[in-house]
Amino acid sequence: MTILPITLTDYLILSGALFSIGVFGVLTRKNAIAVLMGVELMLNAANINLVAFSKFTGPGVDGQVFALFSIVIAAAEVAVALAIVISIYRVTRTIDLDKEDTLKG
Amino acid sequence: MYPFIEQYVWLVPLLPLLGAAVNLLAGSRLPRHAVSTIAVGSISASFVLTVIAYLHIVSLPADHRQFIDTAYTWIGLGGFKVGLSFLVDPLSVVMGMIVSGVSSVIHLYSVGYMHDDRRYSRYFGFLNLFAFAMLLLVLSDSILLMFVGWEGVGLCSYLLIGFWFEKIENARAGMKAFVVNRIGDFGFIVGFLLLFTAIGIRTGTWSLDFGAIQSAVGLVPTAVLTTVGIMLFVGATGKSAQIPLYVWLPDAMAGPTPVSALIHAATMVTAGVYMVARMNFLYALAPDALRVIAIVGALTAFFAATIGLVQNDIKRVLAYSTVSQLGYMFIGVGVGAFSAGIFHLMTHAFFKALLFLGSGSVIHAMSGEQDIRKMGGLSKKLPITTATFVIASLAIMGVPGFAGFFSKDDILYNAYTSPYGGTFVWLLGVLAAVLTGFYMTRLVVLTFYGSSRMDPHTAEHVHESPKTMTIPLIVLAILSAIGGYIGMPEAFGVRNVFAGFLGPVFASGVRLPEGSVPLEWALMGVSVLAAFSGIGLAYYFYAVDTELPAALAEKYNTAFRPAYTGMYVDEFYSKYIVGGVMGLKDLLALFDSHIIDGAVNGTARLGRRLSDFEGAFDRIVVDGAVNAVGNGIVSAGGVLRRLQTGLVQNYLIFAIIGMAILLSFVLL
Amino acid sequence: MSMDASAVHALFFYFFAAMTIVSALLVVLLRNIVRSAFSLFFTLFGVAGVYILLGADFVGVAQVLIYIGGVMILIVFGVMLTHNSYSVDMFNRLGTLVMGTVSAIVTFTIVYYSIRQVPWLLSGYKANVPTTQPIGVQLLTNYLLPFELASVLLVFAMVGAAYLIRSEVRPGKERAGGSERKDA
Amino acid sequence: MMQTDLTRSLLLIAPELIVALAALVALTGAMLMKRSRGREAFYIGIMGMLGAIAATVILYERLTLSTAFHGMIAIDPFGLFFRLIAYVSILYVLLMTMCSREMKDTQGKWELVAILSGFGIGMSMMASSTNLLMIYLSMELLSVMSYLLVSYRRGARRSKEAGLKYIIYGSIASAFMLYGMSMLYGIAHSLGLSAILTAFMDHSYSHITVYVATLFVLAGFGFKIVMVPMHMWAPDVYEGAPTPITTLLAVASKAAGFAVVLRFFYTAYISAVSMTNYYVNVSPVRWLLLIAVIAAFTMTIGNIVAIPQNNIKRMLAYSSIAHAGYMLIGLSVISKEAVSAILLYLTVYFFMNLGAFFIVMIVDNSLYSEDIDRYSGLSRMSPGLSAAMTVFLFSLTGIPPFAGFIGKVVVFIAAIDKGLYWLVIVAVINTVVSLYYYARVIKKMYLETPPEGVRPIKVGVLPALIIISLLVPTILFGIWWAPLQSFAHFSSFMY
Repeated sequence: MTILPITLTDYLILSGALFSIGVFGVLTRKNAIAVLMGVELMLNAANINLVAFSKFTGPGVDGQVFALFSIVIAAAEVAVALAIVISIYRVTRTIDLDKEDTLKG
Repeated sequence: MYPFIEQYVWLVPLLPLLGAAVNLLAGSRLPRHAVSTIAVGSISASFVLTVIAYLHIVSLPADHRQFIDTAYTWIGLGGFKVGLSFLVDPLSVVMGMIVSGVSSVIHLYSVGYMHDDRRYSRYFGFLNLFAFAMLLLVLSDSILLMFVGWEGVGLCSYLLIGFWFEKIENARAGMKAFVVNRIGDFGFIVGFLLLFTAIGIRTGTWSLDFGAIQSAVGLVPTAVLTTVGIMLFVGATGKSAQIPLYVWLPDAMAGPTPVSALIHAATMVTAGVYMVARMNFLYALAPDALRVIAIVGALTAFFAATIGLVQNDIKRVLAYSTVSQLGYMFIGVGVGAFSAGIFHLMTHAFFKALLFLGSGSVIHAMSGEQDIRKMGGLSKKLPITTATFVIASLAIMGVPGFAGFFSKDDILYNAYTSPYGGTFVWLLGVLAAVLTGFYMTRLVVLTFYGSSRMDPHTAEHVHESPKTMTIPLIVLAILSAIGGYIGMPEAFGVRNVFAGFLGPVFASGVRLPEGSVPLEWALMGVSVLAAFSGIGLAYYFYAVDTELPAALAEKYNTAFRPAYTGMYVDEFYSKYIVGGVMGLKDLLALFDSHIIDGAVNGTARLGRRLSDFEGAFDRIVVDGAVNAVGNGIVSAGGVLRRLQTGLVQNYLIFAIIGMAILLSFVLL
Repeated sequence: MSMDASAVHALFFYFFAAMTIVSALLVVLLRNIVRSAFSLFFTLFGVAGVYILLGADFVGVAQVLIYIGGVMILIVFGVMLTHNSYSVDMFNRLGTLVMGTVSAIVTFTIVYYSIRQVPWLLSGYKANVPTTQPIGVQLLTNYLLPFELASVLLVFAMVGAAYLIRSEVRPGKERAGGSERKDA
Repeated sequence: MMQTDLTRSLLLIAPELIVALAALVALTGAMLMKRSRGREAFYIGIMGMLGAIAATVILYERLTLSTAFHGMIAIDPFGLFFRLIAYVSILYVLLMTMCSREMKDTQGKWELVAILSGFGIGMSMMASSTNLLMIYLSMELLSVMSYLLVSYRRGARRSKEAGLKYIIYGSIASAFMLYGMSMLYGIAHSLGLSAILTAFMDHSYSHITVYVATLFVLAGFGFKIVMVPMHMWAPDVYEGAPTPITTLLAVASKAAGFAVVLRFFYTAYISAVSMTNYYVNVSPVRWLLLIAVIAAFTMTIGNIVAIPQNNIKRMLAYSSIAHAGYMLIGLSVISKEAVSAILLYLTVYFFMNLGAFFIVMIVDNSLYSEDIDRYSGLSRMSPGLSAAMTVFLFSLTGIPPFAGFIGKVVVFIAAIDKGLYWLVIVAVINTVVSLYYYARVIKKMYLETPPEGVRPIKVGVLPALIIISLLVPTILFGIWWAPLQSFAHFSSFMY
């Protein structure tokens, strides 16, 4: 058995799979924090793409820089999201997304 | 002469608008004389400006008698143009003078007539608004702006007909006018939108200016033009009270009499005729539409006259006569004799305004009584009213020498000779002339001559009207007497000044065959004969042998009570002529009672606010929108709303599904 | 590059890929949120490994420092602070579960096809060189404005987040006031 | 050389620097001042915004087309237009917040000013970005600030729920966008938008890939402009957020979305035929058709679901979805006129929508309700408010002579000009449908009797002035809109 060299496509498929798992997570999890973890998976998938393209195509490190920024922003986003989750938890004593449905129609 | 007017045409409609604004907003705080001064002053100033425009135009060479005053370009995007521009050419200047002139006279008359009314300032505000809308309609340079005026007169007529809305019938009449006009306007909208798209697609010019339409109309296929022409004419049947949409006009008598005069003479009902004349270049390419117009006009002229025979309300007689005379105008424009139609429009404006104002004077004197069976012998007490009324009657009946003679004759001659007319149209016109002679004579004799049938209490109070009312009568009487001489037929060996003046406007219109003088004399003879036979018959029945109708009636039906002399003729006619012959009228009545009244009732469920504007808004806009949108959309809203579950993950699922659908849609 | 090196590279790739995917699946499937959070820890490590494989050493380090050092701590704190959420059912009702699965499969199919369709223009194999310096230079030249913008974002996000979770106001007072008809 | 370039670049973002300065002052205030005092914060915010507006106007005057910060942002009329919109709308939101009952007992006024400033910087950078990274970054800045603002009312259940939904939906949308951007980076080998155009012209890529990348990116943009199918968050969030913030989302956030989507497509997907005013789509995908279909769905769904609504903020939320649909018509054809039509529509929409939301807030201040039913007989409680509301609603419907009509006309004409008749017909039918729910409010205000015992609503001087300042353009631009058109036309120029 020979091991085929790893190409760009392999990285892309890895990222696609990770992204889809993230999609599954954000759509099906009931717990708000679990949903946020799903988002992190999706963002990581995109970052893999960026770094892989940066490696295999074109000059420069643009993709890596983008990934770097994306990591930083994800951190900020998570901080804000958790702040919101905690503040809603104080009001309703739950972070169950199924209970957050008073606004509808 | 006066070239400055080329930049100031916009003042003509603006002045009455300003007058209306002042009177409606602040009028209740102003003294009455200030209100009337503003109202009469603004419309008179418009009249003066129109006359100046006329003088300016006349001083130009005949082929260059036209200018466009673009006051403001509202939308100008590429080929799409909408703005406030005013077209002054012989046609619009004549119409402008008729509208502003007759309106001025009626405004003046109203000062006396409405003197004691509670809502004096509101009345004058509406009256000014009415004049503004009509002047806008007449002077506009595009169908779109014309449509604004078109809707404006509809709205004002609604406001004014229902002016005394405390009485439920008045409010209903206003509503009816509104609804019927909406039906017509729908046709109008469809017509001009069709034209707009047809031209826009072919030329890339999205404009509704008359100039642009005229230059592009040749590219549009005839079938489209015919449809457009007929749809526009549907709008005209609403505004100008033609079969089958005439039903609102007789009911519109509910408004104050000067308003009736305004509607019947100067504004509103002439709009349809003017519109057809203005679009002459389009109709020239749609001969089938012209034939439809001529036939509808002829039928209307005849049938309305027969209905007029048996009316006992002085204003209703005049109302049906207006419908009938409008039929004449449509015969004129329908057979392609546009200037003849406009000519009749003008003379009719004079004598019909006079007739209404005269009847107003009578009603004023009779303390509100409108039934001619309860009048008689008024000539001694109301000498000026009687004299002017008789002059107007002679004019409308087409007695030679008076204004109506020349214009009616012009139309009938053209109806006979034009390729779009023919014997049928002509014959209906002549028969209508006989009937006109009859019912007008009947009206005059029963109202002013013979013995008084008034109740004594009313008789004591009969008096001639104040000067603000009689002066307008005299002015209009003079015009009714001599106004026709500017359009004398060429058979008299003179040039037709009126037709010559309007000629360039209709230059691209319909080619009519050359006239033959002997034929013209012969046809003229026939129509004179027709008028006099009607007059003679009526005179015999109602003045000479007043017993004869009674005897006739007795012979056919002894159950008639011999209440008033001459009334048997009415019974006779209603039984054997009107009732018997005219199944069509029943059909129209059916239309009236079922469709129109149904529509009125349907939209007018709540009686309380029937007449004030908010109520109308509620019903027409809101309920109308509900019905138009349909319950389907509303329930679709309910269904889609249920998808909005409040769960954010469901929203995400919908977004992903939606994107997948979009993707498959564009990839397939 | 020798065949061996390629094979080693491939083996490392499969190792990190497996680690990433398996732990990611655990993240979205485990019922206990604390365990989910620890699975995420492994996923992020796996991704960092992939970065290193791709020669992005600086990004890999940043991943470890920021994600694992910052984000993960935050998440764990979040889990702790909303302590009774252990007991919350982790999964939605069945319908959502099915639709979520379908959506995920559809997404993967779409992404997979679009990856396979493109003739990606490759610029040849680039040797792995240290990237810290070029990235640093880039950040202070070409990417100066994004750098500043990111710092603005971080500052304001922290200020806002701090405001939201500060609880100096007596909660009862604010909840009682106003017209919150829908307040529970 | 390097240094002068930096100085020049910094001058070109002077408005943002002024706003950042104001934000810093506000943050210092947050640390030093007593929490109960907050009015000063608004004054600082207002001064900052006025300064930024002045700086933007000066930039407009001395405009030389250029890029700044190594091609990260473009300095052009298009960008400046949206920077202006950003600061003017934040100015209005600050004023609104000062008048708002809901926000009165909220403590963090200093932080609020700082966060609004951040929003402004994000929006202005979004409109100017010519680089994928910049777009992502500035959009995230705007989004994160929006999440914070929506959930700003402490203890208020609705505000929190809205914030949670918003951040979950938003972060997922931006994850999709990031994924799409990474694919575009793979195609273009560079993050600059113009590189994508070059890549499309030089190589042929599979249209499936480009479609997927475009759709993913569009998911992020569409989330901001509230287009179908990424629209469902909007009604919930609009309803739950404090009214001034709802206004900010409906007006500024949407404008920012349009700015970025226009810039994105016109720089990366569309090329001007040289020496002409004619544009062509050079990408391998027929995205124009895609947008046209989306536009039709967006306006239809927005209008239809608006009909059964009982909460006026929710109704206006659906109406704003519908308006996004009308504006998307301008995006589904490519021409200079279409861009300027969208800009004109946005300006007009700014005034009328802000006005409508402002009146909703004033009414809520007095009646403690956002139910449409509570508007019964409003004309008797406050004739002025009802009249102004009527004007705004008629304008939103698109009835002449109000500005909303002009907005619709220019967009429709841009579409007709390119032969997109079916979409215009759909839009016209939609306009008719929309009359129903707008007229319902007017009907309530004028035709129905108020409940017993209502007192007249008093409107203070500041709110009255704000309403007038919105009312005047709504009417004036309906009648005299040539200057607006030439402004929009000028602003449609992208570097």
